[in-house]
Amino acid sequence: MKPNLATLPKPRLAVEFAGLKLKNPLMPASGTFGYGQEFAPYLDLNQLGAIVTKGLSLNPKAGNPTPRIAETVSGMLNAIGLQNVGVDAFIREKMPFLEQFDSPVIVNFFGNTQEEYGEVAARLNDVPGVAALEMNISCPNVKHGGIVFGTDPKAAFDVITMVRKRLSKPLIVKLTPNVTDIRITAKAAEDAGADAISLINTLTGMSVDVRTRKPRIANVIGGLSGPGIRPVAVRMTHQVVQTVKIPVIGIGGIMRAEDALEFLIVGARAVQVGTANFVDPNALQTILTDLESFCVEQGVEDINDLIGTLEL
Amino acid sequence: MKPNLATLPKPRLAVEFAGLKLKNPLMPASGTFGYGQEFAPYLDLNQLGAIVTKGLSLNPKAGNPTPRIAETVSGMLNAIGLQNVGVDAFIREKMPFLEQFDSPVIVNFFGNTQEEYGEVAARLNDVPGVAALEMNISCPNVKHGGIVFGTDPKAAFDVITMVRKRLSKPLIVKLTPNVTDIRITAKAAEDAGADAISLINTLTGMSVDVRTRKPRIANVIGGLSGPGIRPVAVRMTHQVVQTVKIPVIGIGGIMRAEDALEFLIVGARAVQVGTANFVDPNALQTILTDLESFCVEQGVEDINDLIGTLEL
Amino acid sequence: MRSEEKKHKMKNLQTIVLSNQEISPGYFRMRILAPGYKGTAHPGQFVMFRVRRSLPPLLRRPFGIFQIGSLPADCEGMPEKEFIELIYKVVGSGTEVMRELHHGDRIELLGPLGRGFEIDDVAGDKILVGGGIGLVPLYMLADSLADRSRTRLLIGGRSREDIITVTEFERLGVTSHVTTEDGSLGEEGLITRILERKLDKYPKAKVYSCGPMPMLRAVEAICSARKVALQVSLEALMACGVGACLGCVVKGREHSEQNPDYLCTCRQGPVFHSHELDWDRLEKSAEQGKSS
Amino acid sequence: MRSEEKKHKMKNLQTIVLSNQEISPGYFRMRILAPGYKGTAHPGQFVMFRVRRSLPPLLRRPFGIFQIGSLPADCEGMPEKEFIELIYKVVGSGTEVMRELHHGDRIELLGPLGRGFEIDDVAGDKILVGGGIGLVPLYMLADSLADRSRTRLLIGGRSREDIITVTEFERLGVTSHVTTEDGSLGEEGLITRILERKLDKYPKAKVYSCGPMPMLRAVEAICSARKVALQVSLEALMACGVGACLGCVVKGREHSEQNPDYLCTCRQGPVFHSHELDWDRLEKSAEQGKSS
Ligand SMILES: Cc1cc2nc3c(=O)[nH]c(=O)nc-3n(C[C@H](O)[C@H](O)[C@H](O)COP(=O)(O)OP(=O)(O)OC[C@H]3O[C@@H](n4cnc5c(N)ncnc54)[C@H](O)[C@@H]3O)c2cc1C
Ligand SMILES: Cc1cc2nc3c(=O)[nH]c(=O)nc-3n(C[C@H](O)[C@H](O)[C@H](O)COP(=O)(O)OP(=O)(O)OC[C@H]3O[C@@H](n4cnc5c(N)ncnc54)[C@H](O)[C@@H]3O)c2cc1C
Ligand SMILES: Cc1cc2nc3c(=O)[nH]c(=O)nc-3n(C[C@H](O)[C@H](O)[C@H](O)COP(=O)(O)O)c2cc1C
Ligand SMILES: Cc1cc2nc3c(=O)[nH]c(=O)nc-3n(C[C@H](O)[C@H](O)[C@H](O)COP(=O)(O)O)c2cc1C
Ligand code: FES
Ligand code: FES
Repeated sequence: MKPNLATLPKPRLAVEFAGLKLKNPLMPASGTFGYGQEFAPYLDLNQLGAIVTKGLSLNPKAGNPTPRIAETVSGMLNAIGLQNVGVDAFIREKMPFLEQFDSPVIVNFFGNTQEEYGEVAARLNDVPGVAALEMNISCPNVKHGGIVFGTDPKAAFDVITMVRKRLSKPLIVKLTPNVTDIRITAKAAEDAGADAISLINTLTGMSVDVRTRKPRIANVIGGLSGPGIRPVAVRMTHQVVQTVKIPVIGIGGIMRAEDALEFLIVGARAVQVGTANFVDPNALQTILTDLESFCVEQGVEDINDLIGTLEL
Repeated sequence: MKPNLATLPKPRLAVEFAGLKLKNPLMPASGTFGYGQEFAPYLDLNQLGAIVTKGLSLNPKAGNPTPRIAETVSGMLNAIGLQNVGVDAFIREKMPFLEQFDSPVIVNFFGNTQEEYGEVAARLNDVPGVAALEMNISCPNVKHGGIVFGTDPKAAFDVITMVRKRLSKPLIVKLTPNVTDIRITAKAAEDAGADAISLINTLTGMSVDVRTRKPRIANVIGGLSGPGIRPVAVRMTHQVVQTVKIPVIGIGGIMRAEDALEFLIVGARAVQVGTANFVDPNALQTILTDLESFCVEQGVEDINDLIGTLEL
Repeated sequence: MRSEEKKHKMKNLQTIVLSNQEISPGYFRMRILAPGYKGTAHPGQFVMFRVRRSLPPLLRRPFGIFQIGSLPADCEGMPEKEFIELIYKVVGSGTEVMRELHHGDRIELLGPLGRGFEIDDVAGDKILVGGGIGLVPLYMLADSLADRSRTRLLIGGRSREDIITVTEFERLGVTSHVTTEDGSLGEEGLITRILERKLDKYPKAKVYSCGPMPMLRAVEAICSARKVALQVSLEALMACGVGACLGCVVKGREHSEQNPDYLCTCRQGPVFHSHELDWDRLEKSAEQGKSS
Repeated sequence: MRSEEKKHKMKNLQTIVLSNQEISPGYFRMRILAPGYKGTAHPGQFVMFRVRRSLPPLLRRPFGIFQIGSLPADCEGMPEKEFIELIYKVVGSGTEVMRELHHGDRIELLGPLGRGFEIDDVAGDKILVGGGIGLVPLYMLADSLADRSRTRLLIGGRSREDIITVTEFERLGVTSHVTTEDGSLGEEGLITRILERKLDKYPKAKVYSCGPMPMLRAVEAICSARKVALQVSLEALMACGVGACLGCVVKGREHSEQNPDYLCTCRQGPVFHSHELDWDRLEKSAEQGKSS
């Protein structure tokens, strides 16, 4: 006989890491939740473990030409090109809205040079209501032939070190999966002073319209996200958890509570939900409810008792 | 009005590369078609562009414990562990069957040391009926801390050079996608004397049963294949075609004729179909028929006129 | 008056298909149980449609709302059954799955979404120009106009199969003019020829248009040459429908690299005043998105 | 006589569901139009089942054939409608999709596959031991035996809902014995107790078994202690069903790292003589594959 779930005590879902206190381990992934406001009609932002913003750069960025998105089998390609309002407009126009909520606000940012990274971090450092920064290192380093910072451990170490110097708030470094050995970049991030690591960003991919013989997105190559990539994300999260001492946030293809649990079980302290928000703007709410039910059903009183319990 | 497809002349589908003449650009991917015999009840092996065997090693290999496979969203993980009968038993017991067909036989092989690779190649070099070898470099180099040959361009170059010395038949080198820059390995393979490149092998992935908290395959980490990974495979094929002069064979998530066409349009001379054979043992036959119809419908008289016609 | 964002929490509506019929080869009309749409959805708004959870396609597909209505309740005392109707053309994987749906099948709807048509004088001369399936959002628009005898529907298509639901417009009191490229119904040729004729006659008319980009481009050229007010409903590839993915953007009139002025089709649109858009660059990028 | 591989090209059968009914909570019985199965499929063989192309799950799912039959033709002169029946328990994503199928839905079948039961004396004493859904392949087996008064069906399950189709076995003339772990039907306890009792009485009986691994393990221990011939039908995770993926292997009696003796459940099985298998290592790896 199944226990009557309603009468059992609610499980504790709060998690803590890098000085952040989250009501639960669920947050949106950057770039899939706008600046929070877009989702306010659909869910209560106070229910989220944290709010993660679209990636910000020093100056406003126009992004790529269209088409920018294409559906693939159980996934999607995007090449939005990091369109954003720029850090100053964000602070001025978007933060007042986000400050209303008691969920911590994590601001995602990027740059195309070390200096840009440093400068954006410095400007966000003094903004009240910003709980932590998430640094996207999947960007080309325009001063070094456009090699993506996150694919070169030395460049990653240097740029993170530079940001660390200008930032006193907690720093989460978000890794790109397009590398031979994710443990090396993770270690570089830890050594450079990151407080936490989040992964994965999108896998680079491409798709062709076989009738027009054109790439299905204008930028030719885009980032692959969605449930099809989850096994790669779980594998990398597992590897990174085994490698670094700092906390890890799992991202990649989470659509349901059971998907989030895969990451928690391999040792992620929290997870981010990306593409699922597009499929259903209530996704985070549904995952939260189901996560709670799962804990009750499995007799998990505190979600922390479940984190890192992979049986090998 | 649609043209009456039946009355139009059949398109020419034959392709040639690396000295191989294929009736059409379709062949099975290694490890998904057994030694050919398993599929003989389902399709006419003479209709295939080529037959590609399960990977062979010097000695018979037991493979991994079970569970070895797990379905993921639009894909599957496998950690078969390269179970095979060994090169000598293959020559003795499997080649006589394969020799009956006029489709070229491509024998996939691997080793755990440079010497093993060289020795398997040498033994296959004199076997009549073997049209070419496909060298799987996604294997750990046991003499160098288990680093996968294909993720270290220097190790890849060395082992391919060694094999090249002992082989006069055409050599196809099959690349692993688990690298930062696939163009570097592709170039190393070309420089070491490969006649062609095939890609991609599986992406490494992992999946967890959230109720038992155990990995869903005994080996913990496995290889991800199937339609979900196709965008990654198309992107890498595109990149490699732009980088090397030798012909390229595209692999990864091909389920339908349109999927095969993505690879051909970006410039692959031929394609391999893997996981689709499990879903439907008639898959290659269906894809062939549909490829023909596509050519007729699009007015393509010769498939070679379509290869590499991506419009950028 | 434009549709306002609702203040209460919007939910993804889990509902069922009431009927799904092929009304012309390749064109389907689907009626969906949709409590809450009546009185809240504005002409030109759309929904994001999803077949049952766990089935492909992954992303929802956007469809204009053709009409809103209600059926008598199943039994006394129960509320009447509100529904919406979509009309869709089967063009790819998503619509292929939709065509197989039957009465009772479970689906999900997000909406009503976006900005609909702005109607400042409900009674003046109006010309509605639709191309093929582009006629969908024009029906609720026509229905919302006060003096429909002053409303003309111009509808063009490739062939007679592409001309749908015209009689329903006529039942509203609207006069319709049909052209087909192959001459199989109405006048042979493009609908823009009729538009010019009508504007000669009603030079103060307001124009509302929805259809393929080349048609919209031609309509815009005609209207801007005559300084006639034009609103267009655009299509774009959409992932989210709520302004978050930035996949559906079009360039605004003031757009430049330094001062990006992108507009989200899903949120600032799908209906735009033609002067809000950068028509030179609109056509090019839209064509890249379409397969032949 | 074992089922022989057929010489003509085997095709993936694209066919339709005739009916799909819940026969006990969580257990469904599906009848599928299957021309060509009658007379070719042997007891213990299975099919690889796929819901319509493009729908998940990606891989086919293996199911034993419960029964083969035929219906009268729809009209005179037409061939009779051959069908097969599956009985399945809803346990995960694939069977969740299957439960939603209706009459007329299109599906695909590959089969009949694998080696069925070997029956060297159709008339001797036979004991069929089934656990839960493991009873499926035993029905065709019972039906193929000559003297069914000498056939006993022992069937165990957790609770009364897990005991299905027993009356159909009895209609064949088979005597049945039921146990449930909670005592809600038949004797309370495990079916192996009955097996020992029956073997005391019929020490020369041949045993055929299918069910969860712990049950098979216990049956094997009993039979090997008494030197009674046992055939078991195994389950394994399968991708291809035709011997190509090597996902479904079990270790043979002679297996070692140096001399691997793996057997494919799909091709050398699913029915094995118990002496072909390495029972010590079978249980461990099989349990890894099952979630709780
Ligand atoms: C606001 C809005 C309202 C719409 N209203 C209707 C409507 O009432 N009736 C109708 O039939 N269609 C309408 N469309 C178009 C409809 O969304 C697409 O036809 C549908 O998404 C195609 O899905 P698919 O999976 O069948 O095709 P896919 O396999 O995704 O693509 C097939 C073809 O359709 C094109 N396409 C895909 N998505 C879109 C899209 N969002 N907009 C335009 N083209 C697309 C692709 O570029 C491709 O050429 C509307 C689109 C928008 C943005
Ligand atoms: C030869 C053979 C005959 C079978 N006959 C029947 C039958 O007649 N009736 C019936 O209900 N079931 C039968 N099974 C088991 C059936 O194949 C699985 O229950 C089914 O594949 C589960 O699919 P799913 O997508 O619902 O579950 P999944 O989501 O794939 O998995 C749910 C659970 O089922 C287990 N499972 C998945 N696949 C298999 C498998 N191939 N074998 C055993 N366990 C599996 C998983 O480990 C997991 O614990 C048979 C299996 C084999 C190998
Ligand atoms: C449309 C889109 C935009 C994205 N923008 C950003 C971004 O601005 N910064 C960032 O770090 N990641 C960005 N990402 C990556 C996601 O945050 C996430 O890492 C990735 O999509 C994998 O998660 P998912 O499979 O749950 O979507 C974006 C992803 C998508 C799909
Ligand atoms: C079960 C299985 C076994 C495989 N065995 C081999 C192998 O022995 N040698 C090899 O080079 N690749 C092997 N592969 C990789 C495939 O050949 C192919 O590169 C990969 O599966 C991607 O193609 P797909 O998505 O079409 O399956 C195997 C793949 C699978 C799924
Ligand atoms: S569809 Fe996502 S922003 Fe418009
Ligand atoms: S299921 Fe593939 S070898 Fe048995």
